[in-house]
Amino acid sequence: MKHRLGRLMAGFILFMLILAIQGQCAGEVSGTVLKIGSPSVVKSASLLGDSSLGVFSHLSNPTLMKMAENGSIVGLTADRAEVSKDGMIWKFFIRDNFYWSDGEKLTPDDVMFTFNYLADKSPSAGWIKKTVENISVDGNAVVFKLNKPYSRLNLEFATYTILPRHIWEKIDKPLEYVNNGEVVGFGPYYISKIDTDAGVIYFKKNPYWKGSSPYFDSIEIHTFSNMDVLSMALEKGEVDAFYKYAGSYPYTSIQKLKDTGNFDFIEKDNIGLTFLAMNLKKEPMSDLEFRKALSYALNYSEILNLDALGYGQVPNAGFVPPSMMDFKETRKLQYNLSKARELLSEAGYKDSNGDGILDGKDGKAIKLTFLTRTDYQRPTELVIGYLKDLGINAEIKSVDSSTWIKQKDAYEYDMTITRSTPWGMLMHANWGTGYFDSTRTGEGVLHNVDDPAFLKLCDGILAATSQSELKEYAYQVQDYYAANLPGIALYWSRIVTPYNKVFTGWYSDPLYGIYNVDSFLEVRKA
Amino acid sequence: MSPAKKRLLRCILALFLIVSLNFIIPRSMPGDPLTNLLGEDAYLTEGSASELRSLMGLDLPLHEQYLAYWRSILSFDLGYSYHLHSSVSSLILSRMKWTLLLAVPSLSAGAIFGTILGGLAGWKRGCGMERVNTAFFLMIYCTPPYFLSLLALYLFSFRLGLFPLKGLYSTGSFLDIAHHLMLPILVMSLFSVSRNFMIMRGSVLVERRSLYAAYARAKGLYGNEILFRHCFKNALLPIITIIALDFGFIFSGALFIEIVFSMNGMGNLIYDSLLSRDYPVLQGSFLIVTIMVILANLLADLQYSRIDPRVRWQ
Amino acid sequence: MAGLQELGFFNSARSSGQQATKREAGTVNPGTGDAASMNRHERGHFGPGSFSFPGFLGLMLFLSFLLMASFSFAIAPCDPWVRFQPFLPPGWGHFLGTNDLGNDILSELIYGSKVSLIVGFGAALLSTFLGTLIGLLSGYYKGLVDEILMGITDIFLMIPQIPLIIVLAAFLKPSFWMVALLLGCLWWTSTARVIRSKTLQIREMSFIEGSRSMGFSDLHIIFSDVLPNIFYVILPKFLLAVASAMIAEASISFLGLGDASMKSWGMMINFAFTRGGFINGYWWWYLPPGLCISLSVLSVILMGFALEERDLETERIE
Amino acid sequence: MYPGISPEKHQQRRILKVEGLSVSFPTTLGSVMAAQDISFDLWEKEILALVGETGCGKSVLASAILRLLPGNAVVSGSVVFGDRDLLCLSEKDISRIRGSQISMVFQNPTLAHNPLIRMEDQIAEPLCVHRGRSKKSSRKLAEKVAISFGLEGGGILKMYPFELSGGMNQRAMISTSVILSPRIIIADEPTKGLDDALARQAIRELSSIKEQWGASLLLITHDLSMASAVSDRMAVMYCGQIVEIGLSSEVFENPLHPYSRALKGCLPENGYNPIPGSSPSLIQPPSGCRYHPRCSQMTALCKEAPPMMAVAKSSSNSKKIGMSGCSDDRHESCGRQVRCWRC
Amino acid sequence: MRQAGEMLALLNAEGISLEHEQGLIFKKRRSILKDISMELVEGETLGLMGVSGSGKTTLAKIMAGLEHPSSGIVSFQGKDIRPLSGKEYLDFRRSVQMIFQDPEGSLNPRKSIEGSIHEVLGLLRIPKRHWRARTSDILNTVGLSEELLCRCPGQVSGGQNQRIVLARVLLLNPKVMILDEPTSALDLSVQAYILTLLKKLQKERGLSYLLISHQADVVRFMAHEVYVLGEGRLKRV
Repeated sequence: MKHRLGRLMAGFILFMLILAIQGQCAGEVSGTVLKIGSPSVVKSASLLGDSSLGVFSHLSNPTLMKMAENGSIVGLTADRAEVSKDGMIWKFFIRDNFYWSDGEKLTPDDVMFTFNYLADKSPSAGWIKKTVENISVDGNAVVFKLNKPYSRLNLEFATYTILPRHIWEKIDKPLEYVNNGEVVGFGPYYISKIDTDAGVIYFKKNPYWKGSSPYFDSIEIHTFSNMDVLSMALEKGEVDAFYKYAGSYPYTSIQKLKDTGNFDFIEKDNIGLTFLAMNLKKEPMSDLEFRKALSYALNYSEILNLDALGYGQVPNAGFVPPSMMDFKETRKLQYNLSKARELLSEAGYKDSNGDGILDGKDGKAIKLTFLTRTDYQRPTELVIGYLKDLGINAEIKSVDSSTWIKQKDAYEYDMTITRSTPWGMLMHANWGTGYFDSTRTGEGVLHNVDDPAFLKLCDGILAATSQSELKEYAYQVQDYYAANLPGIALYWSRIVTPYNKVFTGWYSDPLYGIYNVDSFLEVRKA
Repeated sequence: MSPAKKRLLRCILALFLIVSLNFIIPRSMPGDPLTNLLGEDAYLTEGSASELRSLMGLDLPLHEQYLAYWRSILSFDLGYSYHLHSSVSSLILSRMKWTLLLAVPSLSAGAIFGTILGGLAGWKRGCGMERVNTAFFLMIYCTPPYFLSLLALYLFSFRLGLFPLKGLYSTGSFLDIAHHLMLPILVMSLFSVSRNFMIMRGSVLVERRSLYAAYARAKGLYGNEILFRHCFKNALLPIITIIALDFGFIFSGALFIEIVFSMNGMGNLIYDSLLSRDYPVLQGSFLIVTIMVILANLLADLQYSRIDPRVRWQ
Repeated sequence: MAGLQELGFFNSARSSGQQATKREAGTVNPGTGDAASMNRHERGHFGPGSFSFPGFLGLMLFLSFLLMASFSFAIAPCDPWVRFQPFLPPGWGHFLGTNDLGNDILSELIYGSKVSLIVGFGAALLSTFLGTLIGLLSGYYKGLVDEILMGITDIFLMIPQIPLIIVLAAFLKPSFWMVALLLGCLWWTSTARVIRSKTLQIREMSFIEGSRSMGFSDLHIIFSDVLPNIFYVILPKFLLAVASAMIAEASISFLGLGDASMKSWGMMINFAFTRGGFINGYWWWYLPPGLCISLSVLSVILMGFALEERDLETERIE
Repeated sequence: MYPGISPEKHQQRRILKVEGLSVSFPTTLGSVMAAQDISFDLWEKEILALVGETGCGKSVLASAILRLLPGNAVVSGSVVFGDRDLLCLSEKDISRIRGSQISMVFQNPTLAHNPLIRMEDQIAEPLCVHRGRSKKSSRKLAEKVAISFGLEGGGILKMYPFELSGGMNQRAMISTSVILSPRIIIADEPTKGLDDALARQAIRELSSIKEQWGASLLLITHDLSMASAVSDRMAVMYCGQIVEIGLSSEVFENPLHPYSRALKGCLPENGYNPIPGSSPSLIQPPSGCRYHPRCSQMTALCKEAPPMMAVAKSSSNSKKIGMSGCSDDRHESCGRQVRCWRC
Repeated sequence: MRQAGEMLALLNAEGISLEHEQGLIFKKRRSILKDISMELVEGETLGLMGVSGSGKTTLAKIMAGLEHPSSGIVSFQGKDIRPLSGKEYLDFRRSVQMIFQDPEGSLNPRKSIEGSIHEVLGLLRIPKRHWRARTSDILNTVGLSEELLCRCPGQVSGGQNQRIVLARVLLLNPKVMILDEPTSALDLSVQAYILTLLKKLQKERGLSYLLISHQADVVRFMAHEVYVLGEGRLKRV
């Protein structure tokens, strides 16, 4: 019996070894492939339903517009866009030389269909229904007639992929529509297969692509639910580059990659940022002097060093990072504990009983509730420490995201740390206003500012029709932030994207990073 | 009532309880039951929210909701995931096969090797080799499964490069799938072996003190003969039920292993829905896992009565 | 040393003493009672009787963890919340280096023992209390009470607990007290089963009938006659529950469902895992908490096994 | 009742010689002397009864012969079977002897059978193990043997031990022990836990073994009257020592050792006369004659340990049992020996 | 036959039957005892014989009020025992005691002998200062020395155990003792001792015994009247 057992085990181990060796041989694949590793896992092969797949599909189904390196919006599928003087009519001129991967030509009709379709069927595009009165085709242009001026329309259209009418008009519930096989697209590549079990999206060259020919026969997006494994895969050369929408390669793992000498990095300033938000409806956060003092109490460089390992810079009081359009240089935030204390005592916050804890205006010791989610534990820990140095006690209330949203919406907190994505900074009236405007609602939105001056600014931006007008408003918004501090940026981070040195020609745009059509047309093996 | 019938009744009751629990939890938790039922990532406008509310029957009295809930469960409708844009039951169906592919070989290997090695260890308590075995499996037993898988992944896949880093397959051929699954299966087998090992060892320690074992020795059986001719089967009896009950625990271990090895099975499904608070998926998965565990228990009972004549006799 | 003996570290010595004085020393040991083992016993390792070394090791390990948890403020080299330079490798200033925030890992480790032990023991105390109570009632009263209680136990046994805890923890506020409470409320079942079957056995012994016929109350019989006789079953069960609860706590923390305001081993691994400790090979960050979990669980299990084995030894006499 | 020793007895050979066998168990409280300096012979086709109270070490003795004691037992002396000392054999060699040459019948037959295996397979097991026969062919022989012990009909052999009564289990066990025609059968309290009627039945079967299967029987029991009814010779044990050994009829009718006499007095037919005091502990047994604290005829001499002494045969005795033809060697073991200074 | 009223019947059983029900839905009835009547008279011993499994022990437990019959009445001093409560119940509870077969299981193995005896003294609400005297007194009665007190049941012999059980029971001053195979697990010499002791106690205290045994010798030695239980029915011998 024991011998039999031994043999059984030996056989088991042998089988394993054979498999291991066999697997290594099978790893070699012919043809030129570019493999990109991403932590954004595609959970269902639903082009409109899955947000990760939505981003990845930008390669096969490019957007109407795109964001240029300087933050301005330029044409992609559309050659250019025109807006009428009153800002009510937008015209997008569609390029002539795009063909779907099944041979059909891309027409303005496809574009019109796409936005009508989305307005109808996608809840996240519900604003189209509210804003756009009608869409029509005028020669090679698609005309959007709005019911009120909307200056950000071209920006919005830098995020929606264009769908082939002849395929999608038959699909009634696009969110539930799952397609694991080919997805018809008109980009340089089209999706040939979505394999959620293997975690790979396969792209193939679009045979009808008329532009400059890309260098690779196929592109594979390998998704990893585990960041460490992705790092290992990069290091081992199993994937060639890293991509995460609005996210950087983990700062802690960069050095390791650098040490291998095989990688280069694209570093870009992030539009999104991590910030401290305050409940302005409650004492003492409603007191501007208190907020000002607080802004001096935070050790920004330490937060930057610990949370982002120094990949970024100490922010300005103006909140908006310099990578955004129409950035205005405002007061640099600085750590000055004595000044913070001074400001507090000037404002009347004193430690009357000498226990080291400051009293509020009501004479009672200040005790703040710091709402936090698991993702922000580290910065929260730090901020709590700074508050303590200042003589303010804060109690961590660690909650899951759902509770966070509920409590934030009910204003049941004193402070919290959250972050914005690039799109988050751009949405609504741009420059981060979407997070503070009290008239808005939504998941990550704090809606804590109901100052009429601020709300008026937002409305102004939305109705602005010229670039110079926008710039004027942008400066005003940033000045407002700097003066009123509704939120304090903790750091402006950089997005670091590593890629294997073997591949060159990457191009990164501010909105979607290296994942854009231009980039994939240029990347080649050195 | 015969024990078998009693057992069946209890299984049904357990099922009933779990289904009811699934009904109660989202409705009794603080907050909007709609959010609790749909998960918070569901993009909803006010209009569609109230529409959904009536669609899901949340405006009905509780008992009617409960009945409707049962009706949908019985038609295998576990709800809809607004997060993954798919019906929960089809999601689970597509994920379950991978989990089973991981769990079934591991659990079988765990049962076979665990009981044999554990039996030998219990039999030869104190002998050098068995001490090493026991210490080894005890250490595994004491290590959380996710930690074990992390170490294995780091060592075998990354440092030694023997196995792929993630996923279920790359080409999809049988050997390729096996190659991808080998390490997770190995880790999970180790985990399962260690649990069965400890139980079996204890069980054999009890059995070897029994009179029939002594009598077998007096009959002239030598060394391991007594174990394999006599004690093994008897020691296995309590194990069968324990393995079945342990199934839930080991299955949970599979969840952690899937998370670490990025396998698209139930574990990752549960973990993802946990992170995104996709409650319909969370509940549906929990329901299915429970059903599987209960089925395993029933199966164990059947097996038990096949082996133990005393049960049949009653 | 008497205390140790009571805990079963001199198990076979004590029992074989009883055994031989009482009746002709148990007829047989079917194991490997061959000449070799006979010789070994003649020489007698570990002093006069067979001394349970693993049990002793477990006790020592456990005591050191207990010490660590209760005097963490004195033992830890510094406050675990104080920040030094981050990502320091082990060295003289920080024996186990520092983590991503620059917290001293050794101090974190020492403070982290608290959560593990509190959750472990809290959950085990609750589950053992519930299990013992239910097992005793069900075994003693039999009949309908038994049917109902064991029915419930069976049902609870079949519910996969980790998933249930995950689901509940997802809905509830993460806090380690909650975890202990949840685990305690779910893990009484196996204890209840064992206690019940032992109670059934004890109950059939004549001294229980004798006590009943003398007019002692049921309460008196349960607590004075039954309970002391099953105590030796409760203790190892309790220790195993402690071990399981500790592993569960670590797993739940690892999933990010733990209590963020407390330092715990599972949390440490979680941070090491999510913040690059693993990929960078900062073994001093993830290995010590992992080992601590394993060792503390091991210590408890070793004690439990030592007790259980003593139980096995005594069972031959009874 | 058994008539003394028949004439053939002279040709009988000795098959087991136990000499100076001592068994002790080390404990923290001291060494437990379960058996001390036990010597006796077992002859071919003979029933030797070992009688003693609970805790006197008789079962330990039986287990010691087959080396079935727990690992911590310290055994000295010799048990010569054929030309080999069983105590010096390797575990593998002794296991070849167990069950085939020397087999054992346990007390509590219901528990001694594996509850999960059919009776027929358990009975046939020694055949499979020792003779390497297939299960199928050994079953046939098992059936034959079992039928000879009255286990027939109703598919009894296809049943499991728990389905059978204690008496049937006992018979199955006896069948198992004789199936390989062993030279010696050791029966350890075969009647314990059985009703009177069943006990009588079991005894009848056991005593038939001698005739039918030609084996010697070492019968261990606490029942004095049963022992005297069945056995050829009888040894009385007290506190780890044999205090008296001799032909059953002689020992029973005319016990010489005070303990044997007291034991006889306890029998119902003698009016339940209890022995004063209680059995001593085996850890620190009384010095000298171990019975002396309870002995009514104690003298100063009893403080010293008496050796086993042959009893000078009285003329009536020698005539009755025909001992005159005994060789010297034979004489010693056949003859009556008592461990008492006074005899 | 004895004349009615000549002697007081202490414990009476009338038409006792016991059926076991099996199955929850489809009930199967198994009759264990059928219409059993007997009476126990002061100072006498009633012997009950029967093969194993004949229901002797069940009958004994019914007589002691530890189990209840399906039908029939057990009465103590002329009163049905089932509805008894309060002082009457206490009186019955203490007057009818049982002694069991296995001497080792008859005492709590985790309690010292002293503890076991003191427990009974506590039950009787005897003041603590009397405990020592009462303990040595009762040990004397059963012929045990006081040095046993600190031991546990596992450390004394079967005969001693049985005597301790007897001592505990005697503390309650019972009138009836139900002896369920009191000696069958004991060695011959110990058996003899216990039986003689029981006889002596009966003489001194006027106890009535219901002696259950399968050993004809024992019953013959002890009993005034002998019954045999077979197939659920009682037959007088």
